Amino acid sequence: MSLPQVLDRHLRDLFGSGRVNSVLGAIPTRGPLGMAQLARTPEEVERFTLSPLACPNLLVHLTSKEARLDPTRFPLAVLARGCETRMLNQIFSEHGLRRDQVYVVGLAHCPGAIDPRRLSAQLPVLRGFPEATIEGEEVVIREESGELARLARTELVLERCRHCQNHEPLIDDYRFDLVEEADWIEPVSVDEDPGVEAIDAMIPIERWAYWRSQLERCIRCHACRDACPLCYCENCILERHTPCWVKRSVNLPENTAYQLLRVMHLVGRCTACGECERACPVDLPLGLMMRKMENLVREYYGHRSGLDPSGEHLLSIFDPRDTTATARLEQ
Amino acid sequence: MNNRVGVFICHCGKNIARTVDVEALRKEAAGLPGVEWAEDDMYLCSDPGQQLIRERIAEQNLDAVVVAACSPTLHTTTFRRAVESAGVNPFRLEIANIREQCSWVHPGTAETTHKAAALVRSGVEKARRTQPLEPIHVGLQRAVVVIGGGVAGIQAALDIAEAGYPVHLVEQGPNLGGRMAQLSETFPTLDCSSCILTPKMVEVSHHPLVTIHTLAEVTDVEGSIGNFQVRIRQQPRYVIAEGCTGCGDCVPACPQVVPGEFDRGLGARKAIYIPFPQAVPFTYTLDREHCLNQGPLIICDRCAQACEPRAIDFDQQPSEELVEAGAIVLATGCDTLPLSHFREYGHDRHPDVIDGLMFERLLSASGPTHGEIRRPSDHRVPKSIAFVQCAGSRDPERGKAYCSQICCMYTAKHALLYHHAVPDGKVYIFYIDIRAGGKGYEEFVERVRAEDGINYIRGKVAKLIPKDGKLEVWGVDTLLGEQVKVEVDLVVLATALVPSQGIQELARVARVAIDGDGFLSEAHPKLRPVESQTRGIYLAGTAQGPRDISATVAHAAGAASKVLGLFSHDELVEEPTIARVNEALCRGCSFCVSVCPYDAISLHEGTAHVNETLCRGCGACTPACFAAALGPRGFEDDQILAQIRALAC
Amino acid sequence: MLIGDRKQQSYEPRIVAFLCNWCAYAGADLAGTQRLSYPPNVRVIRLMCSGRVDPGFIIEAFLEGADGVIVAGCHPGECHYEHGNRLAERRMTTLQHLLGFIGIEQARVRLAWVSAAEGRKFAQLIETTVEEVRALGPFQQFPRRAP
Amino acid sequence: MRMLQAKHDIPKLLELMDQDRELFVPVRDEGGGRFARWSDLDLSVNEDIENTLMLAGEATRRPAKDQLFAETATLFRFRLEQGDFHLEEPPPGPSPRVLFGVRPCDGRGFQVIDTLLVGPHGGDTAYQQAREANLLVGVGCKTPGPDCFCTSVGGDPHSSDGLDVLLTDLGDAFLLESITEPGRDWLSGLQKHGVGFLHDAGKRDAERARVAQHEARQRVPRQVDTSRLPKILERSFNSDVWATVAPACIGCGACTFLCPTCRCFDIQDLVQGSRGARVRVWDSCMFREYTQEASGHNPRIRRAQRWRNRFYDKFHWSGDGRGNPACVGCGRCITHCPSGIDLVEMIERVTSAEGGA
Amino acid sequence: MTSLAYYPGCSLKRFASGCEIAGLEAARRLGIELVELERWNCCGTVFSMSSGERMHHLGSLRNLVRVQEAGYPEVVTMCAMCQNTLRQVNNEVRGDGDSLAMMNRFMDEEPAYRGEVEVLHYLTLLDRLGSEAIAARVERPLTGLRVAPYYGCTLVRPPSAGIDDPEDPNIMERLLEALGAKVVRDPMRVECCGAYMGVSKPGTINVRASAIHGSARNSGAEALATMCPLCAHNLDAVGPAPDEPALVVFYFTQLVALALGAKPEQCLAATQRVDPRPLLSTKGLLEEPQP
Repeated sequence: MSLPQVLDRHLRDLFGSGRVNSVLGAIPTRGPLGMAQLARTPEEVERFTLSPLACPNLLVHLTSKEARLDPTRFPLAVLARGCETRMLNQIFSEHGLRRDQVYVVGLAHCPGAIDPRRLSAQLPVLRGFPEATIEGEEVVIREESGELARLARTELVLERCRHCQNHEPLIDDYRFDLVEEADWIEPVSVDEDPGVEAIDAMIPIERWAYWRSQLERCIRCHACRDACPLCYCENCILERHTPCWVKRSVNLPENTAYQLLRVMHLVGRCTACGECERACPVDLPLGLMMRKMENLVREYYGHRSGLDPSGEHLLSIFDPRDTTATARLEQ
Repeated sequence: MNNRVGVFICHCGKNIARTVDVEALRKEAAGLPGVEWAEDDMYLCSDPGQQLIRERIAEQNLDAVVVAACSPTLHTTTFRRAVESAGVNPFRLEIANIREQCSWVHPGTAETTHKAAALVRSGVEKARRTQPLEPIHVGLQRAVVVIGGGVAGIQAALDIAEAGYPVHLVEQGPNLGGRMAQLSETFPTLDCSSCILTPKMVEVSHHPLVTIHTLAEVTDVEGSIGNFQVRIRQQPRYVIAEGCTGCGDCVPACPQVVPGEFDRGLGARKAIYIPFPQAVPFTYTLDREHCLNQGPLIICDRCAQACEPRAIDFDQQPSEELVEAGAIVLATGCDTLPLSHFREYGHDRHPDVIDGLMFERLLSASGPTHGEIRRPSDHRVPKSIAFVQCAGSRDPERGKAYCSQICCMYTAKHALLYHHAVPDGKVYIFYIDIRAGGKGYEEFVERVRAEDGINYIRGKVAKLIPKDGKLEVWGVDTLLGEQVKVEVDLVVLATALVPSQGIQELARVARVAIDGDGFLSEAHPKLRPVESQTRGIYLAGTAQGPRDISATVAHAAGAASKVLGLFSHDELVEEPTIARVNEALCRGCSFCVSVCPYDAISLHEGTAHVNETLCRGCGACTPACFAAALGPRGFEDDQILAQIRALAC
Repeated sequence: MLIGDRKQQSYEPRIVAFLCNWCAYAGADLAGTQRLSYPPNVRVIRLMCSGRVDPGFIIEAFLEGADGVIVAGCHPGECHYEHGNRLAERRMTTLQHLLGFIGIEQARVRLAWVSAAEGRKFAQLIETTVEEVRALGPFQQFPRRAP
Repeated sequence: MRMLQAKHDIPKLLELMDQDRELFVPVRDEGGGRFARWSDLDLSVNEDIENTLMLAGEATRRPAKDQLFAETATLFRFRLEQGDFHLEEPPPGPSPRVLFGVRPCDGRGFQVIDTLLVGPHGGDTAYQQAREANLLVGVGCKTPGPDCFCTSVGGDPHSSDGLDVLLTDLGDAFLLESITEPGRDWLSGLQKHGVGFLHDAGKRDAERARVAQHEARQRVPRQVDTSRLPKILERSFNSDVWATVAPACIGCGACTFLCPTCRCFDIQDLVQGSRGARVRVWDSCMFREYTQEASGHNPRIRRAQRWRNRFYDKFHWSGDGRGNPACVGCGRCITHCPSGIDLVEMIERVTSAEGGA
Repeated sequence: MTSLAYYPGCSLKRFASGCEIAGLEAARRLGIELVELERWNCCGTVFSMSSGERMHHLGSLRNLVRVQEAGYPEVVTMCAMCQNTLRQVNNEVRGDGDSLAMMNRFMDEEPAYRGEVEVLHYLTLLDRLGSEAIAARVERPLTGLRVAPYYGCTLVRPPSAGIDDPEDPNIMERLLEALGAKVVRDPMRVECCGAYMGVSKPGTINVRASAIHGSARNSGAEALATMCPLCAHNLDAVGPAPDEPALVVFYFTQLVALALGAKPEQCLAATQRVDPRPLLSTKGLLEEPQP
């Protein structure tokens, strides 16, 4: 299950050449989620895996307070798929990190990452960390005793993989093909987003009824905020006392304010990676709001975050042709 | 938090009291958390009213004041002074507008008093969270850089130097004078242009506080109002200024003949030259571009031989100088639309089709024809001239949309001067409207119109057809409603005024705004015509838009007065309600840097830093900062949130 | 008065307005000097520029019992600070769509341009907004209950 | 005292329970299930009760704890009038309630919480009142969840610790057994009114229950030896085993907010105008802000330190007062950790790394 | 040999046949085969453009459909008026989907026009080849022949359908220099030749022609060169008043063919009133080109 030979040797050389102090990757865990791990020595590299089952949230560990308290981990090599390089671009454009602090190992020809929840929903009997490969439009799960299951790719992959626009890394210092060039077939990415469209189709009262039932369930454990690689403020306003934007009590008004403020602070920055939704212990559909805002920002302002490492922030600039809000109101 | 707030409610005679129950308001205010004292008075803005506030502050030991009265735009300064004199920081005053936005616009119902109470509550909540703020004092460099050595630059430089402040006058050309030096006479008085300009040029060149930099350009401007660092790049003159006596022996010795830019290409000059006899500084200039000696190779040194004081130095090098200045005046003047722009008039291919400025050179005694009006093609005195007005002006499709203001007047002057020189000469002036708005202007045009031989024909010229040595002018007379074909010896186009060469680059360097037509844009078209939108940078003369000489001088004097106003204090006092960064929270994401309209915020070692002189306190950076690490003092997040809570319930 | 109580009694919409000091606030003052009249439901907060309005303020206003919010600044191109109003436009548009997505009627947040000379337009803005918000009914979605 | 209740008549039984005491039952929702008021539910007649009320399979993702130790509890209200301060009388205590469908691990969770919030050295009045007012009717785990390891920490799928009554699933019916005095009184009260569908249970039913309980015990998926942990932890505070979680943990509060035994809280004053209330809200030792000192120093600023602190609190410092660790082995923090950190794996790793001596 | 669709237009088949013959010959010598459309109809002439009535523009549209049918991306035409009309109609329908749909519906018997055809005037085609390529193929340079190009109106106006700058066109000047001729830049080259005025006020054509000839003569020209049959008719067939001298009026294609070495009779159609032979012979341009 460990890394392919070529990649394994390359990572070890990075240590040898002193190019990096640590490598951030994923190791298999008992359940099909995998765990982020920081290899500080070449030996630890062999614990990493590229299995589509082990795609935990890596980038959050680049900008977290933990990373700022442990500068010795930089320069750091990170195994990054296309969507993750898009998030890296956004982090660089916000100076969350300097480009030279990160050695990007671009994982090209990315067939997608498997969503553990969708997998266990489809295959409840699954135990341990089986060997899984994505071949074309199918996911093949194998155990020692042979093939366990062959399931449809679009049913199992993460939400972001279903709309993936970047199967190839946008930036990389070293490129490694997850799928051999020969048998690489570009997976089908769908544009339509049934979740968001369903809500768009509702009338305001229905929409609020839906969101009310969701936001009431929030337990304010901050997992969505702490899972986001772009939420790295020193003293987040959602926890700040003076001034107090969100009160501590856990009820519908404060939960709604918490999520609205969090989303508004990510407009134009969020790359809809879906880690907030994945982290939520009570399964709130946070991805819907993030994808809605990402579509809106692309449709109204032609802005796609994370495509250019020195891109401008959406809400820091304006375009003379912006007339959406006022024009609608002025007629 | 200030917990000894004093609330003072004004009756404003009957203006507030008529619809707001002031007593109920006072009672409710007294009960608000943090309020120590609440009182109402007939006229708070009156002296007794002010006195009342001062006494209560002392008596009740108040630490913040809320005045519920008229709009803050009226008496903020008065109340701030009163509060300050009683020992409370002027920025701990908050005004609740319960007149213009409450008593005057709502009926006398309980809801109106309830709204007034909410506004007072909001004022109190903000007052409780105000910080003592001191105006920011910034050192001031009392020196000026004036860019542009025309009449505007000279006037500004003189006015500022007269007031005792050093001026650096930077001129791109070899000598001062600008456009005005190229003119023969000026309307409406027909004064000889150089006769009225030369004394000013001499005065500015001898003024002890004015340093003149000719053949010089400003290449970089850093810093902000009060503390600009201006980099001036001096091009080599190849003539040692101190040595040159202006004898001119070098000119006949020079073999190289070149078309003279000063004479707009009508006359020729040598490679070593002086543009016009009254030039200041009166030093010759060697134009190495056209000199036989190219680069370091010296093959001809005839001028050096002929120069008795040995003032010619072929290997002079460009030099740079960094000047500290508190203010900058842009007086870069204007140019005319090039003849090549007019395809229907045969481009610039026909020698006898010239523009107004070239005609001025023909009229000028120091011009190529020594004041005799002669046609450029065959040097004969033209027996008939056609003047074409609005050439490129008032022509949005193919030229400039605006009116260049001065052409009607200088064309009338040209016609009159030509009439004096060639009494039997025929003049046709093709115009669409005559604009003569200045003092004595209309009278001047009437006088010209009355001269025989000068025909004002109302209509635009369609085409100029060269026909056996003459030019056939195809025009129309809209008053008679018929086409007109006139054969003339010379055609003068009154071409549009446009900003001078290089203004784009200078504006970028000085970070000043440019309007759609390329002129420098003023802070406010009606009320602040001499200031640019960048603080500390002022505009003088036609660089800001077409105007005649008298308006240019007035405009330049205006710019100078603004500078003197700035320099009248020994330091800059800035409003303290500007942005302040909490370094501990700043993540260095630079969202605020790109949002600031004044480039006042920059990153130093990954943390945002606000330039206190540039920041105007608009607060656009605060919402852009997701870490909520900066905000304008006086409009901080906690104050506004408290106001919202006070108002919404 | 408890938020809850106010809602049950005859419903008078409560509108919080963020006005920019140079244009909208001056326009409001002009409406006063012209002695125009408009409904008292609007409570004004003066900011130096509409670019200062943080989307969080709008959310806070709804939390604290407002039924509608107005953000008014200078006409595009006339902003005292060059482009504060253009920034407000993007922030308010994105916020309106986010609120709309979770079920808050977009008409509850109103962005408008009022110059210092448009007293009458300011009065009309208040009237139309109050009527629109009254039609939408009280803000029930997520007001903070009295502690 | 033992009673028998056919599964298909469960709704009638629940309706009966709801008569004198307010009934709360587990309800499946998009977030893995939580406890809700029975009268709020509108169950359709042919509803699959066992699935909706989560009587089989996994426990509710949000433990029963939040019914007694509320996420936000108002301690008292105050008002400022004309400058002086009025304390409003505290809100009345909770009315008597029945918490039906509590899993044994949640039940044992309450015992752990009791050691701190109830008892001799003071306590939390809000919790104490709730604890007394709530009668806990547990239901045994027929099929424990994927990460359950209650048997390794002194628990059992059918443990009766902390419960008043325990139901055991016999396949077609439930055996109700009273455990505590209040449980017995409540059950006999039910018996009087439950004529027709609540029958006395015989010895054979008890025997079938023992067999079902034994089978359930075999189905607990994960085992780990926690007996030597207290000893091991005494010397492994500075071990570098804790560093293994640092790269993965994102410092959120998911594990603590789902844990049936976490009982840390914060006190806040919510003020609005001149009215206000003091509220007790859940807090988490995994939050950085939890140990943030006014001086700016934070003794546990690193995530490994915070994770270690939680581990020590569960397996060393506190317990259920009966010699068992403070962790009841419900597996929620393993299944729902966003970073995939596995408590059982960590126990094994700590034991192997430091257990050697 | 590249081949392009060619739309002759009515005049080139009758009155202005000289222009076509010379044009086709010159094109052939430049390696371009102009394939005439099997079916084509009158372009409606500039006259039809005077009214906004779309139905009058069907003539041109049918021609464009013919080109589309033949599968050519471009169609070349020599007559100034044809290119003007075809271009104006083409621009019009491309810019306005509704009117194109309406006209297509009206011509239900024709396939719908998709708007992808480009209309190319002969001079633009030569200009696209470039002066060097043409100069390389010149066998009989027109040295010494002083020619004043005359554009008239329809070649350059309106700007949307013109082939060069309406005030200061230079395309014929460039080509003439490539052919070795002495170019005369006459200022009257974009003034109107009187067009159809000869029908309602016969005298005007003589007035216009004498002005144009006079101005060209004044500028030192010996001959005029035009590409519009109507201008050629007015300037040559009608020409200035009988007592005034008249210059030779060539079709520009004739000069091109002559320079490229075509036989004189191919370049000098019979319809020219002022016989060009004397002028050409004085310039030695009637002999066979020396190799």
